[in-house]
Amino acid sequence: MSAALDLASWTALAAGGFFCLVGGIGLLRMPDFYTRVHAASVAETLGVGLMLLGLMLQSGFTLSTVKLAIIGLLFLFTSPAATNALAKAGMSRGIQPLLASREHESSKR
Amino acid sequence: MLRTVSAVAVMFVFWIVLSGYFTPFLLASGLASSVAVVWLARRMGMVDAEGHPIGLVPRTVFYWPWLAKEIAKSAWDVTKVILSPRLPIRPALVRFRPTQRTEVGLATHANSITLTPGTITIDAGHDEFLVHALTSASAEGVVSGDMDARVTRFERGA
Amino acid sequence: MRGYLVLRVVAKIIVPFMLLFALYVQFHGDFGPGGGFQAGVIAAAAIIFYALIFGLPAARRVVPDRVVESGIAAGVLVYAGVGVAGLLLGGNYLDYFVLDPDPVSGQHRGIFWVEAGVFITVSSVMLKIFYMFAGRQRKGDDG
Amino acid sequence: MNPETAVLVAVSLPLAGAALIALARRSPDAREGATLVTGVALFATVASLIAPVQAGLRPSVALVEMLPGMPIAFTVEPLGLLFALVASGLWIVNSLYSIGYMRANEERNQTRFYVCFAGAIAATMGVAFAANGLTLFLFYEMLTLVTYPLVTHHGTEEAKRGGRVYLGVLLSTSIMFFLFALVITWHAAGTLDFVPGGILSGRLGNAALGGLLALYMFGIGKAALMPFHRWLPAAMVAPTPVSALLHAVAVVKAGVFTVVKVIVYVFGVDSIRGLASVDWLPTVAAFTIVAASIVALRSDNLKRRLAYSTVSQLSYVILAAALLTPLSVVGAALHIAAHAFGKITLFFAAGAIYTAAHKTEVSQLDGIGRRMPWTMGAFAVGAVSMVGLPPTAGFVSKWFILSGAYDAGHWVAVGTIAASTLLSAGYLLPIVFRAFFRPAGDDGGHAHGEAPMPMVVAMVATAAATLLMFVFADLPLSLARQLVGGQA
Amino acid sequence: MMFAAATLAIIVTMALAIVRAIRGPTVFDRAQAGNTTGTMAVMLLAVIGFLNGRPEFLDLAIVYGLLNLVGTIAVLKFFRYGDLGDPGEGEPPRQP
Amino acid sequence: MSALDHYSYWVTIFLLVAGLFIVIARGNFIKKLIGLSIFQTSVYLLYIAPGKLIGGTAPIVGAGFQVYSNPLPHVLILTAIVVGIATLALGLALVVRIREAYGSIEEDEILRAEQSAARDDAT
Amino acid sequence: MIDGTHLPVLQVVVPLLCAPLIVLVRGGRIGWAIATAASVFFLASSLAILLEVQRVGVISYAIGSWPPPWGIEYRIDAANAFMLVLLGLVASVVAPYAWASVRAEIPRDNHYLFYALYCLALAGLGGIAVTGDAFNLFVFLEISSLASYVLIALDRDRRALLAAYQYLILGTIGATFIVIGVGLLYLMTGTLNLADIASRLGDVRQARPVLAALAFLTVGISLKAALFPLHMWLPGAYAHAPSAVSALLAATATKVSVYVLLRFYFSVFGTTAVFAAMPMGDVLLALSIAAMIVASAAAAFQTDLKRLLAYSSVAQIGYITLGVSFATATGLTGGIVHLFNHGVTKGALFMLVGAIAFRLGSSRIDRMAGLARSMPLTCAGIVVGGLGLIGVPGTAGFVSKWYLVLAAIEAGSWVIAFVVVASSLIAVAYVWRFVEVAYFRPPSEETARLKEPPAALLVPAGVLLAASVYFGVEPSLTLGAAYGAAEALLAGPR
Ligand code: NA
Ligand code: NA
Repeated sequence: MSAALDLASWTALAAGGFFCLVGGIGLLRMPDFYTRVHAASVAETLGVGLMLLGLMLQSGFTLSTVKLAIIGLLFLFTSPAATNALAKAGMSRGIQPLLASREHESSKR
Repeated sequence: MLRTVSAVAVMFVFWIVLSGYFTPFLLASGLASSVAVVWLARRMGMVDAEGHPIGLVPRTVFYWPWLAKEIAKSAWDVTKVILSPRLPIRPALVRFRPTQRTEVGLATHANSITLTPGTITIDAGHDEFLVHALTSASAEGVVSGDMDARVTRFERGA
Repeated sequence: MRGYLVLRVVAKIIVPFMLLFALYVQFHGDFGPGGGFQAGVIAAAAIIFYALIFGLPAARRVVPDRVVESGIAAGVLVYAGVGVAGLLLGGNYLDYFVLDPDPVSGQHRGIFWVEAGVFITVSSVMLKIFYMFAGRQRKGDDG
Repeated sequence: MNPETAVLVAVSLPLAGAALIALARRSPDAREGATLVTGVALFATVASLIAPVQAGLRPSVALVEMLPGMPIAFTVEPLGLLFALVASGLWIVNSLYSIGYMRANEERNQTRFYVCFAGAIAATMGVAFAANGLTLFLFYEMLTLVTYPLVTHHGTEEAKRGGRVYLGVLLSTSIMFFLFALVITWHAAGTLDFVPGGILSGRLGNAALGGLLALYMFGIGKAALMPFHRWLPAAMVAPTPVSALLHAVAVVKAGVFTVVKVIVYVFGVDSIRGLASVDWLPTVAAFTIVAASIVALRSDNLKRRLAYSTVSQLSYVILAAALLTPLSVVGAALHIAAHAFGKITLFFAAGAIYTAAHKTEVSQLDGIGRRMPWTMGAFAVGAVSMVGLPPTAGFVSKWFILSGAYDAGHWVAVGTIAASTLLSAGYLLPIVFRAFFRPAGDDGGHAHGEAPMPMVVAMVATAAATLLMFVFADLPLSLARQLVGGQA
Repeated sequence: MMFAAATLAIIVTMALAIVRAIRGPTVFDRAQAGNTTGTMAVMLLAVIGFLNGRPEFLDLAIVYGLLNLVGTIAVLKFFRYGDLGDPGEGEPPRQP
Repeated sequence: MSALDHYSYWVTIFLLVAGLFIVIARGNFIKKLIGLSIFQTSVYLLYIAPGKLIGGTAPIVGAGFQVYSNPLPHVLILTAIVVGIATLALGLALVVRIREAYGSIEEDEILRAEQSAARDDAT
Repeated sequence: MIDGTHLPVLQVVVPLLCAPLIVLVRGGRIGWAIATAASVFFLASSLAILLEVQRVGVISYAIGSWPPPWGIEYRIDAANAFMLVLLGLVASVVAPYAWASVRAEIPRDNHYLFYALYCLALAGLGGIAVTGDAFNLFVFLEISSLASYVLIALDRDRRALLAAYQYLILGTIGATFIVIGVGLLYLMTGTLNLADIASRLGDVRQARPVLAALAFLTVGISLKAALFPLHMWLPGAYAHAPSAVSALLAATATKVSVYVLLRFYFSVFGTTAVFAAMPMGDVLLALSIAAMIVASAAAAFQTDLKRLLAYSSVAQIGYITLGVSFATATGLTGGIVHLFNHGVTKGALFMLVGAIAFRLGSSRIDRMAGLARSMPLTCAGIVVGGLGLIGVPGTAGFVSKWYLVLAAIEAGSWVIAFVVVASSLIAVAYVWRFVEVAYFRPPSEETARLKEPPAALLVPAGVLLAASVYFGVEPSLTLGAAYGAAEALLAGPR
């Protein structure tokens, strides 16, 4: 039973690591501020989430797992809030995003 | 008043989850701390529907898994974009009108958009959201209003 | 930054948890990395976070200047008071053994109150520094 | 009053007097009265010590310990008593003279003058009766500081410049050399007490002794050994009574007194006699005598001439002491008294001439003898004493010094004394001749008579003292002889 | 072994973020890079805590996470508004 | 133990020299304070690095651990950090007051203001 | 409980507790009362400790009852007992002086801050003097320094801010050097208790880290003690600080730092390591002579009386370290007694200049023309103080100079003995500057209408001035204590 768990946690950790790297690479490759934020969000969501999952699987039902969950919850709330604040501040400071075409008008009401 | 009691309860649970040591002294101090924190939160005007949306907690059980799936899917898409040599991005700004009424609902919606890679909420208001999309696909995703409906259901429990 | 709806909502949710976490750190000084200094800083950070988002005047209404300044002084008095208590109970200054018939719980009691004093002082000092520097711009504009 | 309390009274009385004078500043008469009364009382106190000292007693009293093993202590020994007698006696006369001079010339802040004067006398008593080097140094420095306001009495720019040289030379020599010598002596001998026969015998090598002697001689700036004599002529900016104090009553006297005291009680006459490393002193003293006399000869200003005359006469005492023979040491002690009486008379005369005739240059003194017979008469007596001719005190002391030099076979000294006698005659006697035997030059029709009465009385008294000391030489002689243990 | 891989990934990501922080033209790029670095630091603490078998490190991770958020918002506010105390528009919080 | 093993000392030296250099070379008062803080942090590593026992875990009692690093340097440096903050806070407060009084926080400008003020006094 | 055993810690705790108390109370008048009471207690307790030390030799007090070398030990021997008395005497005189001086020089709503920081500075300085733990020493050093920086900056004059800033930078560099030195010592010996370090140094005394520690400590402490050429912060700090602060700091802060140098040199490293193996003796000697000559000369050219006294302080610190550099009983006694004598004399002088500034509104010398007419008492006081700096017999300065010259002669260096006496002449020059202006210039219309400063300022200054004369005429108390301190230090590490 524990072997399966270990395997699962290894894969989660590895995947998490991979997505973190992807995010990092994205940070450098993306042309402007807003696109870079997207890259970072990959790392901060999947990268972090999977790694936390991997660690939680490792520690089983103990105090550490709970704390890891708390870290997860923390990121769940704060990471998007920070990203939003960053983007909003950037926009209000006048940083223009690179746009491919006209804005999509919302077709709905 | 009920909200205050529930707030204290949540705080105390958080304390216990953190603590790991259940000596009488620590439990007592945990309770005392919870009461103190709630008292201070009340002074800050935080113990209200927005600050302590206890009602929404049960429905998170349904909403969060869906959100996780969405995040995984869009994260994979963005990963493909980042890793492809051509960097096929078509950034676009999308404005649309959200259907949520409460601020917590709006905030959840905004965060959900930001959390799903490919889209970030730049400005969130009662009558309009401004979203920056990385690709045209993610732009359509937003416009489709699929997430908007789910969040509203999460918000009102209809 | 009250206009930032997302920040406002998230802040209203996590600030209480930050404060509770600070008190958790305060009380678990014996069992892990914790104690007065760190707890004081986290608590102050929570209030500062609140001030950043809801504005300094709002924060000043929650924790007025006078409370902060007396906190600085009170904390030191508590810390030094523990020492004097040890003195009055027949030990040397800052002697925790005499604070309780059982020396070990005497140690606990002593370090607890010392850390409490440190918590009050450190959080008050951090807040006072923030109030002064953040408030300065405001005074600068009006002055 | 037993001798011990007499010593304490001698030192503290002038201070009490100074306080009294300060209190009585409202009415000049009460103030002057206080000065005179204090002066007389002081002289009586000091005189009361003559009998015990002549009987061989050495009354001494110790106060607080300034440094471990070195209390502020007083011991009355013959040399000290002689100096104290001269100083306290002349204070009375000088006060009398000052009253006349200060009022005649309407001098400002006279209260400060009398207070500082009394302070200076207190310091002089302290120096005279000091039992150890430290107490002596304490009062020696006090004397410098308390006389400073007197020297700069007029407060003019010129007075300030004179004061700066006065303080500069005296303080730097005392701090740099005198204090340094005292510390070395304390290090070598372990004590600074004045012990007949000296405390350094066998404690230092010859060369070190020579060097230490140099530190002392040049350190005691008040003895005006060249090249540290510049302060004396610079102090001429002071009013005449102060010059009298400086030259005759206290300051220079303290200088040469300390020189003799150091040679007798620190080095010990017998222990350094014949040492090659100390024989430089007589030569320097001799040089000072001659050089100062030449400068005096060429200065037309009367007070400047008298100042350089003092510089040369002081070196007489140093030369005498440096000869290290019993006779010359006695001569040195006597010359302290003799010079005091003679020089104070000359200064009183100069002051009187200035007050009455507003003349300061020697060339202006033609025929003044007829207008101011008493003044010039006293001047003549003083002059004769300076030259060292009978029947004045100067002759007595010079006789002992000359015979001492003869005993020591120190021909350079003998020659110097002879030459200086001629030189002093050269710069003093022509003044007397010019005053009486030259027709009065045109005084610009400014008729003037004698100087005010108190000044004349003072001058006559000191002139008389100069003559009396020749006649009744046995009192000073008895004290001086005790100094060398009756060997002379 | 896998822990080491994860740690390496975190460190490399952090390095990439720091490069962005240095190169990032605007201040907001730097703030964003700072936020990502902070997040990676939290993960680093969590993983190393596990590597050495010390769960207490997780408390540090939580603290670091909190302070990172406060720090980022403070930097944002300073460079956007120049004054940390300014309440900005919108009605004040209802305080009883 | 080659030179490389003492990397913590090299870091200490670098921070110390860098800090002092900034304090001396920079005229801006804020930069001087930053230099001063860097200089103060050089001490932290000097104390804590030698305190680390190879194989010793963090100096907090934990189940199953016998070998701990030395806790004393940590306690000392916590105090040194607090002293550092206090100095920095006070320094910044002074700089704010200096800027109000002189209108500048550049050393040469302030010295110029002082010299001209001194000249006015003299005339 | 209230028998003498707890006095060593109460020396520090009482003023330490008063500081937050005053902040809580926020009252200028009450603050003054508390500060004065704390200072008087400090003096009384220090005298009791001095007597106890003279009876017992060494007092050891374990904080928190943790026995040394584990716990922090307050260890008082003749040396630091004497320092405590100096601190107590100066503090309990400057506190009453501050009443009127602070009201004139510091804005009203900062008065309570002044008194709180006054207590903090006193607690810090007391802590330095009392503690036997190296790191605890650093903490108290910083407490007193931080309090001093703020005290200096409280003055209305904007230049006080610059002076405080410069002092902060240099003071912190000094403190950090000290903590590096202590760190190296801790590395080599594994303990922070000074006595324990000394005993454990044993054969590593010549090891390179220990010598490095000696170097760091020397530079750091010299910066704090403003030993020439590391004195640049002092003139500005003392000239622009409020008068009460200048008086307190001039008489205590640098003196306590010199004590710290003595403690490390003699009780920790030991005379052989410091003076035989390393050339510290010659280094100190050279710096002291430079200080005596250059700083005195600089003082003579100052146009502001406070700045003149500040440069004089730098020179007088040179005299103290000169005595130390001989590392002999006489030299140390001379140095330590001058530490006390100069502290008392310079404290009085700064208070008197503060009194003049109280009436005149400035301490510039050329605005004091003919001041002696309108302020005879104050000017006389300054002259007496000046004579004390020169070292004229009858003042405490003479006693110190006597021992320093004697020490030089005993050490066989006649030239240095001569330099000591000669350099005290330069003191005549800078004292003369005041005398000439105050006594010889006709009073300007500004000085003519002034009257004597209030008794509240003159009486405290008078007390210290009387002390500087009394200990010049009857120095058995100070010399006894100084000799005891010298012996305790020369006993070296056990
Ligand atoms: Na997103
Ligand atoms: Na702690």
